[in-house]
Amino acid sequence: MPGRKGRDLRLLQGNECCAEAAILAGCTFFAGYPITPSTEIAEILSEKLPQVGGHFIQMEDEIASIAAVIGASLTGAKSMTATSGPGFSLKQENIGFASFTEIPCVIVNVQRTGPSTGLPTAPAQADLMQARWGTHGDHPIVALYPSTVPEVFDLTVKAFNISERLRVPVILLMDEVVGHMREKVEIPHVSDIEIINRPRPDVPPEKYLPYAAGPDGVPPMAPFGTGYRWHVTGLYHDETGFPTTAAPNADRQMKRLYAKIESAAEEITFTSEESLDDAEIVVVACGITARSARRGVRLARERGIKAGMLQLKTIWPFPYGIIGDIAGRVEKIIVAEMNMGQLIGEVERAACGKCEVVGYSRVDGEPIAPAEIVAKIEEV
Amino acid sequence: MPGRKGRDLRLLQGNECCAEAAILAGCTFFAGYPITPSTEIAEILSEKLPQVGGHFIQMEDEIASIAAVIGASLTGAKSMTATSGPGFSLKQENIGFASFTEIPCVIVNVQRTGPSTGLPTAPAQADLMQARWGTHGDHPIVALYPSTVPEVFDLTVKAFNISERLRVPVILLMDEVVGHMREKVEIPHVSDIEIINRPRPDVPPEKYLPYAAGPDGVPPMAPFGTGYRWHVTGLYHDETGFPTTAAPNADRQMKRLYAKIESAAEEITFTSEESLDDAEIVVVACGITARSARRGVRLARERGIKAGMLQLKTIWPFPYGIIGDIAGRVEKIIVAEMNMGQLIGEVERAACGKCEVVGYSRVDGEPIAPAEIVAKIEEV
Amino acid sequence: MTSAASPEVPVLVRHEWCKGCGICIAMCPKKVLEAAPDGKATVARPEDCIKCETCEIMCPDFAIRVVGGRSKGVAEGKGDVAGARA
Amino acid sequence: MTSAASPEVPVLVRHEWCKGCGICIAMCPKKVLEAAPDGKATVARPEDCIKCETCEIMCPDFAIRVVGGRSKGVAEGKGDVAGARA
Amino acid sequence: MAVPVDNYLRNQFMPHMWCPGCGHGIVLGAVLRAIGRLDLPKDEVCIVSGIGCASRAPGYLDFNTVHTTHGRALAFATGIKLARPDLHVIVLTGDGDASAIGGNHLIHAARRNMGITTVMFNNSIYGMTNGQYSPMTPKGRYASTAPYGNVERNFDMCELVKAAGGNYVARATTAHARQLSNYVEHAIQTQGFAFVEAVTQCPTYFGRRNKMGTPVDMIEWFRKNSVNAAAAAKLGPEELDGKIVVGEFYRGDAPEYTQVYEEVIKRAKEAAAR
Amino acid sequence: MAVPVDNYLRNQFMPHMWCPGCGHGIVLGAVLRAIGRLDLPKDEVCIVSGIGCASRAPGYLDFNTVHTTHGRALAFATGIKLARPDLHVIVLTGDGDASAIGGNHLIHAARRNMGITTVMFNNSIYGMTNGQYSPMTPKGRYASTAPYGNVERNFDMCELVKAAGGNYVARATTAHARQLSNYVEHAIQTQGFAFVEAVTQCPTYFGRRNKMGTPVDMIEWFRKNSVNAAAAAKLGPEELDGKIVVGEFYRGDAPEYTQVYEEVIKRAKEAAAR
Amino acid sequence: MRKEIRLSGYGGQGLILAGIILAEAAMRDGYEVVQSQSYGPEARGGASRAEVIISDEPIDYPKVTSPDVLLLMSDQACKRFAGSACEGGTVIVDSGLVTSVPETPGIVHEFPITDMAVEATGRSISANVVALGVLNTVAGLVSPESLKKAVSARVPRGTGEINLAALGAGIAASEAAGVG
Amino acid sequence: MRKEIRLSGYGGQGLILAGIILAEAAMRDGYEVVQSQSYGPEARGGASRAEVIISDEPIDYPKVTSPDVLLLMSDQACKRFAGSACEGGTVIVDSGLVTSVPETPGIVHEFPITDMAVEATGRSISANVVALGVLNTVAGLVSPESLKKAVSARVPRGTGEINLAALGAGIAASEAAGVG
Ligand SMILES: Cc1ncc(C[n+]2csc(CCOP(=O)(O)OP(=O)(O)O)c2C)c(N)n1
Ligand SMILES: Cc1ncc(C[n+]2csc(CCOP(=O)(O)OP(=O)(O)O)c2C)c(N)n1
Ligand code: SF4
Ligand code: SF4
Ligand code: SF4
Ligand code: SF4
Ligand code: SF4
Ligand code: SF4
Ligand SMILES: [Mg+2]
Ligand SMILES: [Mg+2]
Repeated sequence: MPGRKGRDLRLLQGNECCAEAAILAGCTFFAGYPITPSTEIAEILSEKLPQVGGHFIQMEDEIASIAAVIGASLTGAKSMTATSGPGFSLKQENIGFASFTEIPCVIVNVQRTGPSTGLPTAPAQADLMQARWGTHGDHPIVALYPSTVPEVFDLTVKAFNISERLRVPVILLMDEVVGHMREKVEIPHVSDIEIINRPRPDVPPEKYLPYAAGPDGVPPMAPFGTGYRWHVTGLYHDETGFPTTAAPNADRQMKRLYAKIESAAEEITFTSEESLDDAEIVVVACGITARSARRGVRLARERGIKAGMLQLKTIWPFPYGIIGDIAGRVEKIIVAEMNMGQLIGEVERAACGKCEVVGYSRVDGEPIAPAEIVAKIEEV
Repeated sequence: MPGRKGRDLRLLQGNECCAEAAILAGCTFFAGYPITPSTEIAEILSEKLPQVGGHFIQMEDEIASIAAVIGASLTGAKSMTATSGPGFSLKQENIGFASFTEIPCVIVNVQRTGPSTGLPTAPAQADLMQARWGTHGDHPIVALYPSTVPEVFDLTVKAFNISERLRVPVILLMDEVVGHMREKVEIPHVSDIEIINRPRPDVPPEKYLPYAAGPDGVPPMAPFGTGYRWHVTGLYHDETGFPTTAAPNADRQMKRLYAKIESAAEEITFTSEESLDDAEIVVVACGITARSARRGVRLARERGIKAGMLQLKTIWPFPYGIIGDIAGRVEKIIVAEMNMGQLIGEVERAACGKCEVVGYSRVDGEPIAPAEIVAKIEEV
Repeated sequence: MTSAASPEVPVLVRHEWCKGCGICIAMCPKKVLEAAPDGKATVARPEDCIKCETCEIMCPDFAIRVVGGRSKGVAEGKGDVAGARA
Repeated sequence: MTSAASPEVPVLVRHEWCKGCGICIAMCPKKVLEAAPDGKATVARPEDCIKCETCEIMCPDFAIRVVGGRSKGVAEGKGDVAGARA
Repeated sequence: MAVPVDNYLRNQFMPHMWCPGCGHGIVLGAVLRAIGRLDLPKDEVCIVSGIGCASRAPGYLDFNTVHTTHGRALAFATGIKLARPDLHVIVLTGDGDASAIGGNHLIHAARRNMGITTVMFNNSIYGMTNGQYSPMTPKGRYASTAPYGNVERNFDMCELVKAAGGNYVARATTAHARQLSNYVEHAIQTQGFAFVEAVTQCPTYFGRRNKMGTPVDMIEWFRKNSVNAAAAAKLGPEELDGKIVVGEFYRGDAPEYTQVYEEVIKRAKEAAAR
Repeated sequence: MAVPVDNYLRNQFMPHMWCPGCGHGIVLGAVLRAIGRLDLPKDEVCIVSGIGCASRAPGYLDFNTVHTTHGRALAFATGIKLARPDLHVIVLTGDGDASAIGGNHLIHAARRNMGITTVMFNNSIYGMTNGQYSPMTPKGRYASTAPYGNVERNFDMCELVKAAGGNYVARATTAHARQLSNYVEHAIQTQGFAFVEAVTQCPTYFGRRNKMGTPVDMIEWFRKNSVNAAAAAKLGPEELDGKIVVGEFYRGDAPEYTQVYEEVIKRAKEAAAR
Repeated sequence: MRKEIRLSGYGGQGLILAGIILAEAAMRDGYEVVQSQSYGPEARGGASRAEVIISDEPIDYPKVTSPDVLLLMSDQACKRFAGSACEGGTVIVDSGLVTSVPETPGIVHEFPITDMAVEATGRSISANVVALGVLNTVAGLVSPESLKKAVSARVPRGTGEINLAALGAGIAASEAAGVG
Repeated sequence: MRKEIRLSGYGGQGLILAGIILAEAAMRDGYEVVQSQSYGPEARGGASRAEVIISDEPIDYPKVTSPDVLLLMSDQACKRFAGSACEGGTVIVDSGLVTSVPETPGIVHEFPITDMAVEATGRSISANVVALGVLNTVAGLVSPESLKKAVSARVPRGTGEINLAALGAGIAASEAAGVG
């Protein structure tokens, strides 16, 4: 259904857009377990994936879903699952496995108000820290966070690309509001979408060291069943992929995992800003809150306040540097978020006392409105 | 086996001591699933609990274990489970349930080197952040962290007391080294152990509002089967315990949950220090690392360096205030930990730029030795 | 609070609880019940009621009570719905 | 690498893999095998071997290979261990 | 003395949240009538559920009630029962809750023979999340995640629970509300693990997707497509295809878990005394 | 052409980590001989395991191998099989891995009839964690968490998998290593879900705790206490008490999941083309 | 320009689809648009609602707070939302379903929408599209052509004719009432 | 004073129990003490090890780095740990089990410990306690009385006699060898 000027303009729900983007990004496998407010992603992919020869399966729970996703990814399939808070908690053990064994996959968490069952259809932004720290042990992770349906498209594609490029699980955090609302999206032609595939070995099987990384820290990955017989384990392992308990190896392995993300940090950090240049008060926000922050900042400017805003589209790795820079040149940072204060901890850390950091939280299942932002800007 | 001077001196393994302390603290119910390096706790309790008329059950997995523990706690039994990283990840969803429904319980996590299966018998301190953020949604939690077997005794008892007093799940983080080593412990006489029991209603059943809290934010709890028929749900609920989606209630409920911990923060924050008074360089550490830090600081003092150390026995709520104070009067803080840098984030946040904060990490499955601490002190 | 005010009515319908699903109406072996304009159940032919309690047992909304039913709201017995209708 | 150097020995024991569990020794129907002083298996009576492959199939450590066994290391057939011993 | 059903409802929350014609209310009524006939004291009854439409039941019931996490009701119930063996612990659960995410807890509770009565409200669909297929959705049926028809077979949950070790196993539909209630009564009377599958209608999702008509039509469909166990025994697999077999399938007499555990306590105390 | 077992080992990691006399090696040998007889190309075999002593097997095998998380092997395997239906996916798992934490994935893989061969190394104990009881530990046996004797009954896993929908179900012990290998061969040949329970000895924990003597004694014990399925059919429950029934119990012909899913793809493509 | 539209009634009336159609029409007209809807318990049994925001600049805050246009298709919807209309806003009421209209800051227009649907198409289910016709004619939100295209694109296969008839009926009635 | 003791051999020799007994004896003597042991794969098959630290002040760092006293009861243990002894430390070797002692900074004392156990008690399993007798006599760590009490308190029920005999044999042999 092309819109005017021949562009493919569509009115899509956030969840629907995520499903469409996944397919365009090359996703051919989805395993999931229904949960509000993410279910539409599964529903749409149950219809669309087999249309492109891909596979959809509804597993017995979320643990099995992420496991099946990792399994499928081992065969070379770009794989995804989608869930919400309770399911995200259940997936944590295997997210750690994927992170540690460096199996690409995308995990969508359309957040709802927690904890526990909480308010299943109300929005919250309270899984931010869990996205980083939900599984046991040190582990690298990447998390992206759209605020509009077009951003859902963009960041879903990027999630797959980053996951493949760095062999790391990428978490797409979404707000219930974004997942469930419909907006205008321009779907690019498939040939205009940049697609990155996981690095493949360029050596014959006998020479293949599945965990020997190049300078970017990312080892090439051979799909199962293509002649490269390798071993995958959640135990500490060396370049061969086989387990070892040697202390120096453990140190090397863990540090490489962190370094591969660190060295790519710049290329995977996405932000968007509004009137930052001369701002004295800066609002930092993500997701749906960033929209209100943007409007709030404009309204504040109208009232003569030098306000600005920074939207974080990449939450992990956290852009400490960018925020540290801003902290060095503004008077105040307001962190607006729909939780009891999660982002603010990271912002405070980044600001390192260089400016005042104040929080504005809302935890009643309602999004923060622009007027609240304005009021907060005026108050501080 | 009384030691000299009639004291009950025992040589106990950390895990053994935890089990003994649990029984003395009044624990009558344990449900668990074996996992190295925590299993001895279950093994010992499988023997000892029925001896005191309590109940031990080995469940089919960790999810079921924490569920059974919460169920038992509903009947009034002081209940506990013990696990390690992978199991801790699996328990997260139900820890959130316990936190949100305010059901007392103690969860021991004897940490091993993660992520995933990692190095199952090697120590690490890399579940610190997970203990705070492992489940979805905002939620209150308390986490204690012993560094010696006598501290295991002390903090296990405190874990039960805090859990009962505040109706909050308390996590006891242990290091593999502490769980598995034997030390001398003086077991107090049972009558010398302070025991706190959950608040019980002082109104008749018809007047009972299960989630109406007094000024300390903690609502009284009636055991199931004692004439008070109430409803427990992981949905947002009001004072009656029944679900409601009303936004003002959600706000009130969540803020009370945080406030009840906050208002008790002082009484549940335990630290131990060494030569802090005139220190210019302070090492912050917990668990097994705190022992080396203590020795390292003494050695540094011998070399004329004004070093000091702060051991955190309470990790969550994090003692931002205490560390902020220290940061204000020292030159440098060294955060020593067996992970890629977790505590340091909180310390940096607390220090807020008032002093330099540097990290010393070890991630190879070996504990940090005193000499390393000295070297780091000398280096910075 | 019920659609039947007079004491001789054998079946009480709690109007605020009834969702108008029509199950009782269809299952009553004696066609005692009918749908009101709002779709909810009303007792149209009280005189035909045999107090079989089928309506009470089959109402998903606890909206029907057979007055002086044999089993005082804890109906037991053999035979499925088909039996009761037969 | 094997305890049997001479070609006529019917059974090879991989000494470095053998853990001396004694299963092969006990299960051999012809008592061909014996424990060496270190507990590991050795071929004591090669001439008695009937190449039934029981030792190979029963070794938990893949430490035994019957030279020219019927089934080339993929033994199949009916009968349990008892059968082989009978 | 039998206690009427109304006495067990938290009337202030009625009408309940279930859709018009949803069979869950019929099943719940059957459960309450069984409790009423057995005249269980309210304080000694504990109702545990997971998450789903069915699992919302406890909120409406005037007992000790817990609405836990999805699939985990039986694990919570196990803790409750073991810590308080004198309570009547009844788990009300949906087919997704019990057979999908909660399948493991179900077979283990059965294996342990925990003294818990489980009533599975089987509407062959995830109702609460708007109609995805469940492990109880028959092959070929449509659901929001089975737009081309479900490719998976459903469990025969009664067989499974029996194989796992349960002491009582029965199935009825909302078209058999009286039997259903009797089965629940027998289940509660069972020493050990008891399981009743209640086949029920979700007109909103399962019914609508599969063009099954009104709630009344669905009940009629159950009635017409049910075969009782005795009759079923004489039929071949083809004849049984698509049929719902109803009846009491198994009664065992293995000892109940908490009673066996009392033995452990006795032995342990003796050992400690030595 | 049959391929000898050695060819499938990653010899550089031998000797393996299993204790002297541990039956896991015998079971693994039986599996490898079956693969060898079927002459499956190494690149087309994928071995998946969970966590435990048994689950360390894949590390020693020269196939596509994955050592996943505890209990989840079948869920990972499901993803592999569905994404690459042409691979021979074989799950090697322990009794704890498969029947405790992994019980749900097992029954669901069976219900879906995923084309996966599962070999459960049943040593009636959690070996890797030093000897706690498992859902397969017989009642009355001792374990580190059952100091007064185990109060729980064990699953009859073959019954359970059959009830859940598996297409092939068999059991043998290390005393029946040849049959065992044949059963695994039949399992691999099965279209759909196939399950082989391999009863095996853990001399280190189960044997020692229960005073069962040497590994040889344990194998002898298996032999003496086994009854084949045909003979068992003629015995009553008392006579069978404490016995191990060995044999092939079930062969079904329900269609395999990934083949059915191919149909979905066909239908979906048609629908999309419309 | 930012217009907030709220469509409310009970589940099963198809108001969410109506919201989508309206949003899509606005998109076809080149506007920025956000459509959202109620989930949660209210979607089952209680008042259901769909919301559309139409604007000529990017829409930051995607929630409707005081709708310029309000459709009320049940008593419950009236009770809950009548007061939410903005001062002088357009309030369309299905007079066949609503027994009494509570106070509202908006200007009320009553149409027997469901009855009109039955009359025009023989099926009450097309009341949602009738309502769209009425509402758009009264409030002048999008071009009639785009609305027609959006109806055709979004209604279930095979119901295009019927729904276009419904739309026409709604437009005609409101034009006839002189409020268009 | 801080003494580090490492006992090493193979699984099944009871060296962990020996470590516990030694630690408990030290505790009875009023010392601070930490006992730990190897877990992990090495505990199964490979070299097993138990460690004790005895000190008269609180023990901060609980790991043994260069043991003052080292017991070696297998070739594998020798290979892995012989080099770890501290300069001039006491190294006790079971000469019946160890075929060759690698280089070590410590001073080696050879005793046929397991053979002595068989001789004294008829059971090789009591070699661990024989070793304790030898080691304590040679290195003078704890009082013999405390050691005896600790043996009685910790060995399995019904094996007290045998184990005290084993302890006595170890003490006697090392005294006889003049290294006590
Ligand atoms: C861990 C987790 N996963 C998923 C969900 C979402 N969810 C809620 S209810 C439900 C299914 C309910 O189906 P069923 O148990 O059959 O009950 P019904 O609604 O049909 O009565 C699901 C998947 C959840 N709440 N928690
Ligand atoms: C989530 C999780 N829980 C617990 C463990 C600890 N664990 C490792 S193996 C194992 C049991 C293994 O038993 P089984 O599967 O029977 O294998 P065996 O060792 O007996 O061969 C357990 C409980 C773990 N690794 N992960
Ligand atoms: S009791 Fe029986 S006859 Fe009377 S109204 Fe109810 S169903 Fe009809
Ligand atoms: S069955 Fe109940 S809810 Fe349905 S119409 Fe009758 S009284 Fe009303
Ligand atoms: S092949 Fe048979 S006879 Fe020969 S050594 Fe092996 S078991 Fe004995
Ligand atoms: S069976 Fe194997 S490991 Fe055991 S003794 Fe024989 S060769 Fe050695
Ligand atoms: S969605 Fe289905 S199961 Fe849920 S209440 Fe409605 S009819 Fe019942
Ligand atoms: S512990 Fe048991 S199962 Fe594990 S390797 Fe040793 S004998 Fe085998
Ligand atoms: Mg259901
Ligand atoms: Mg096992």
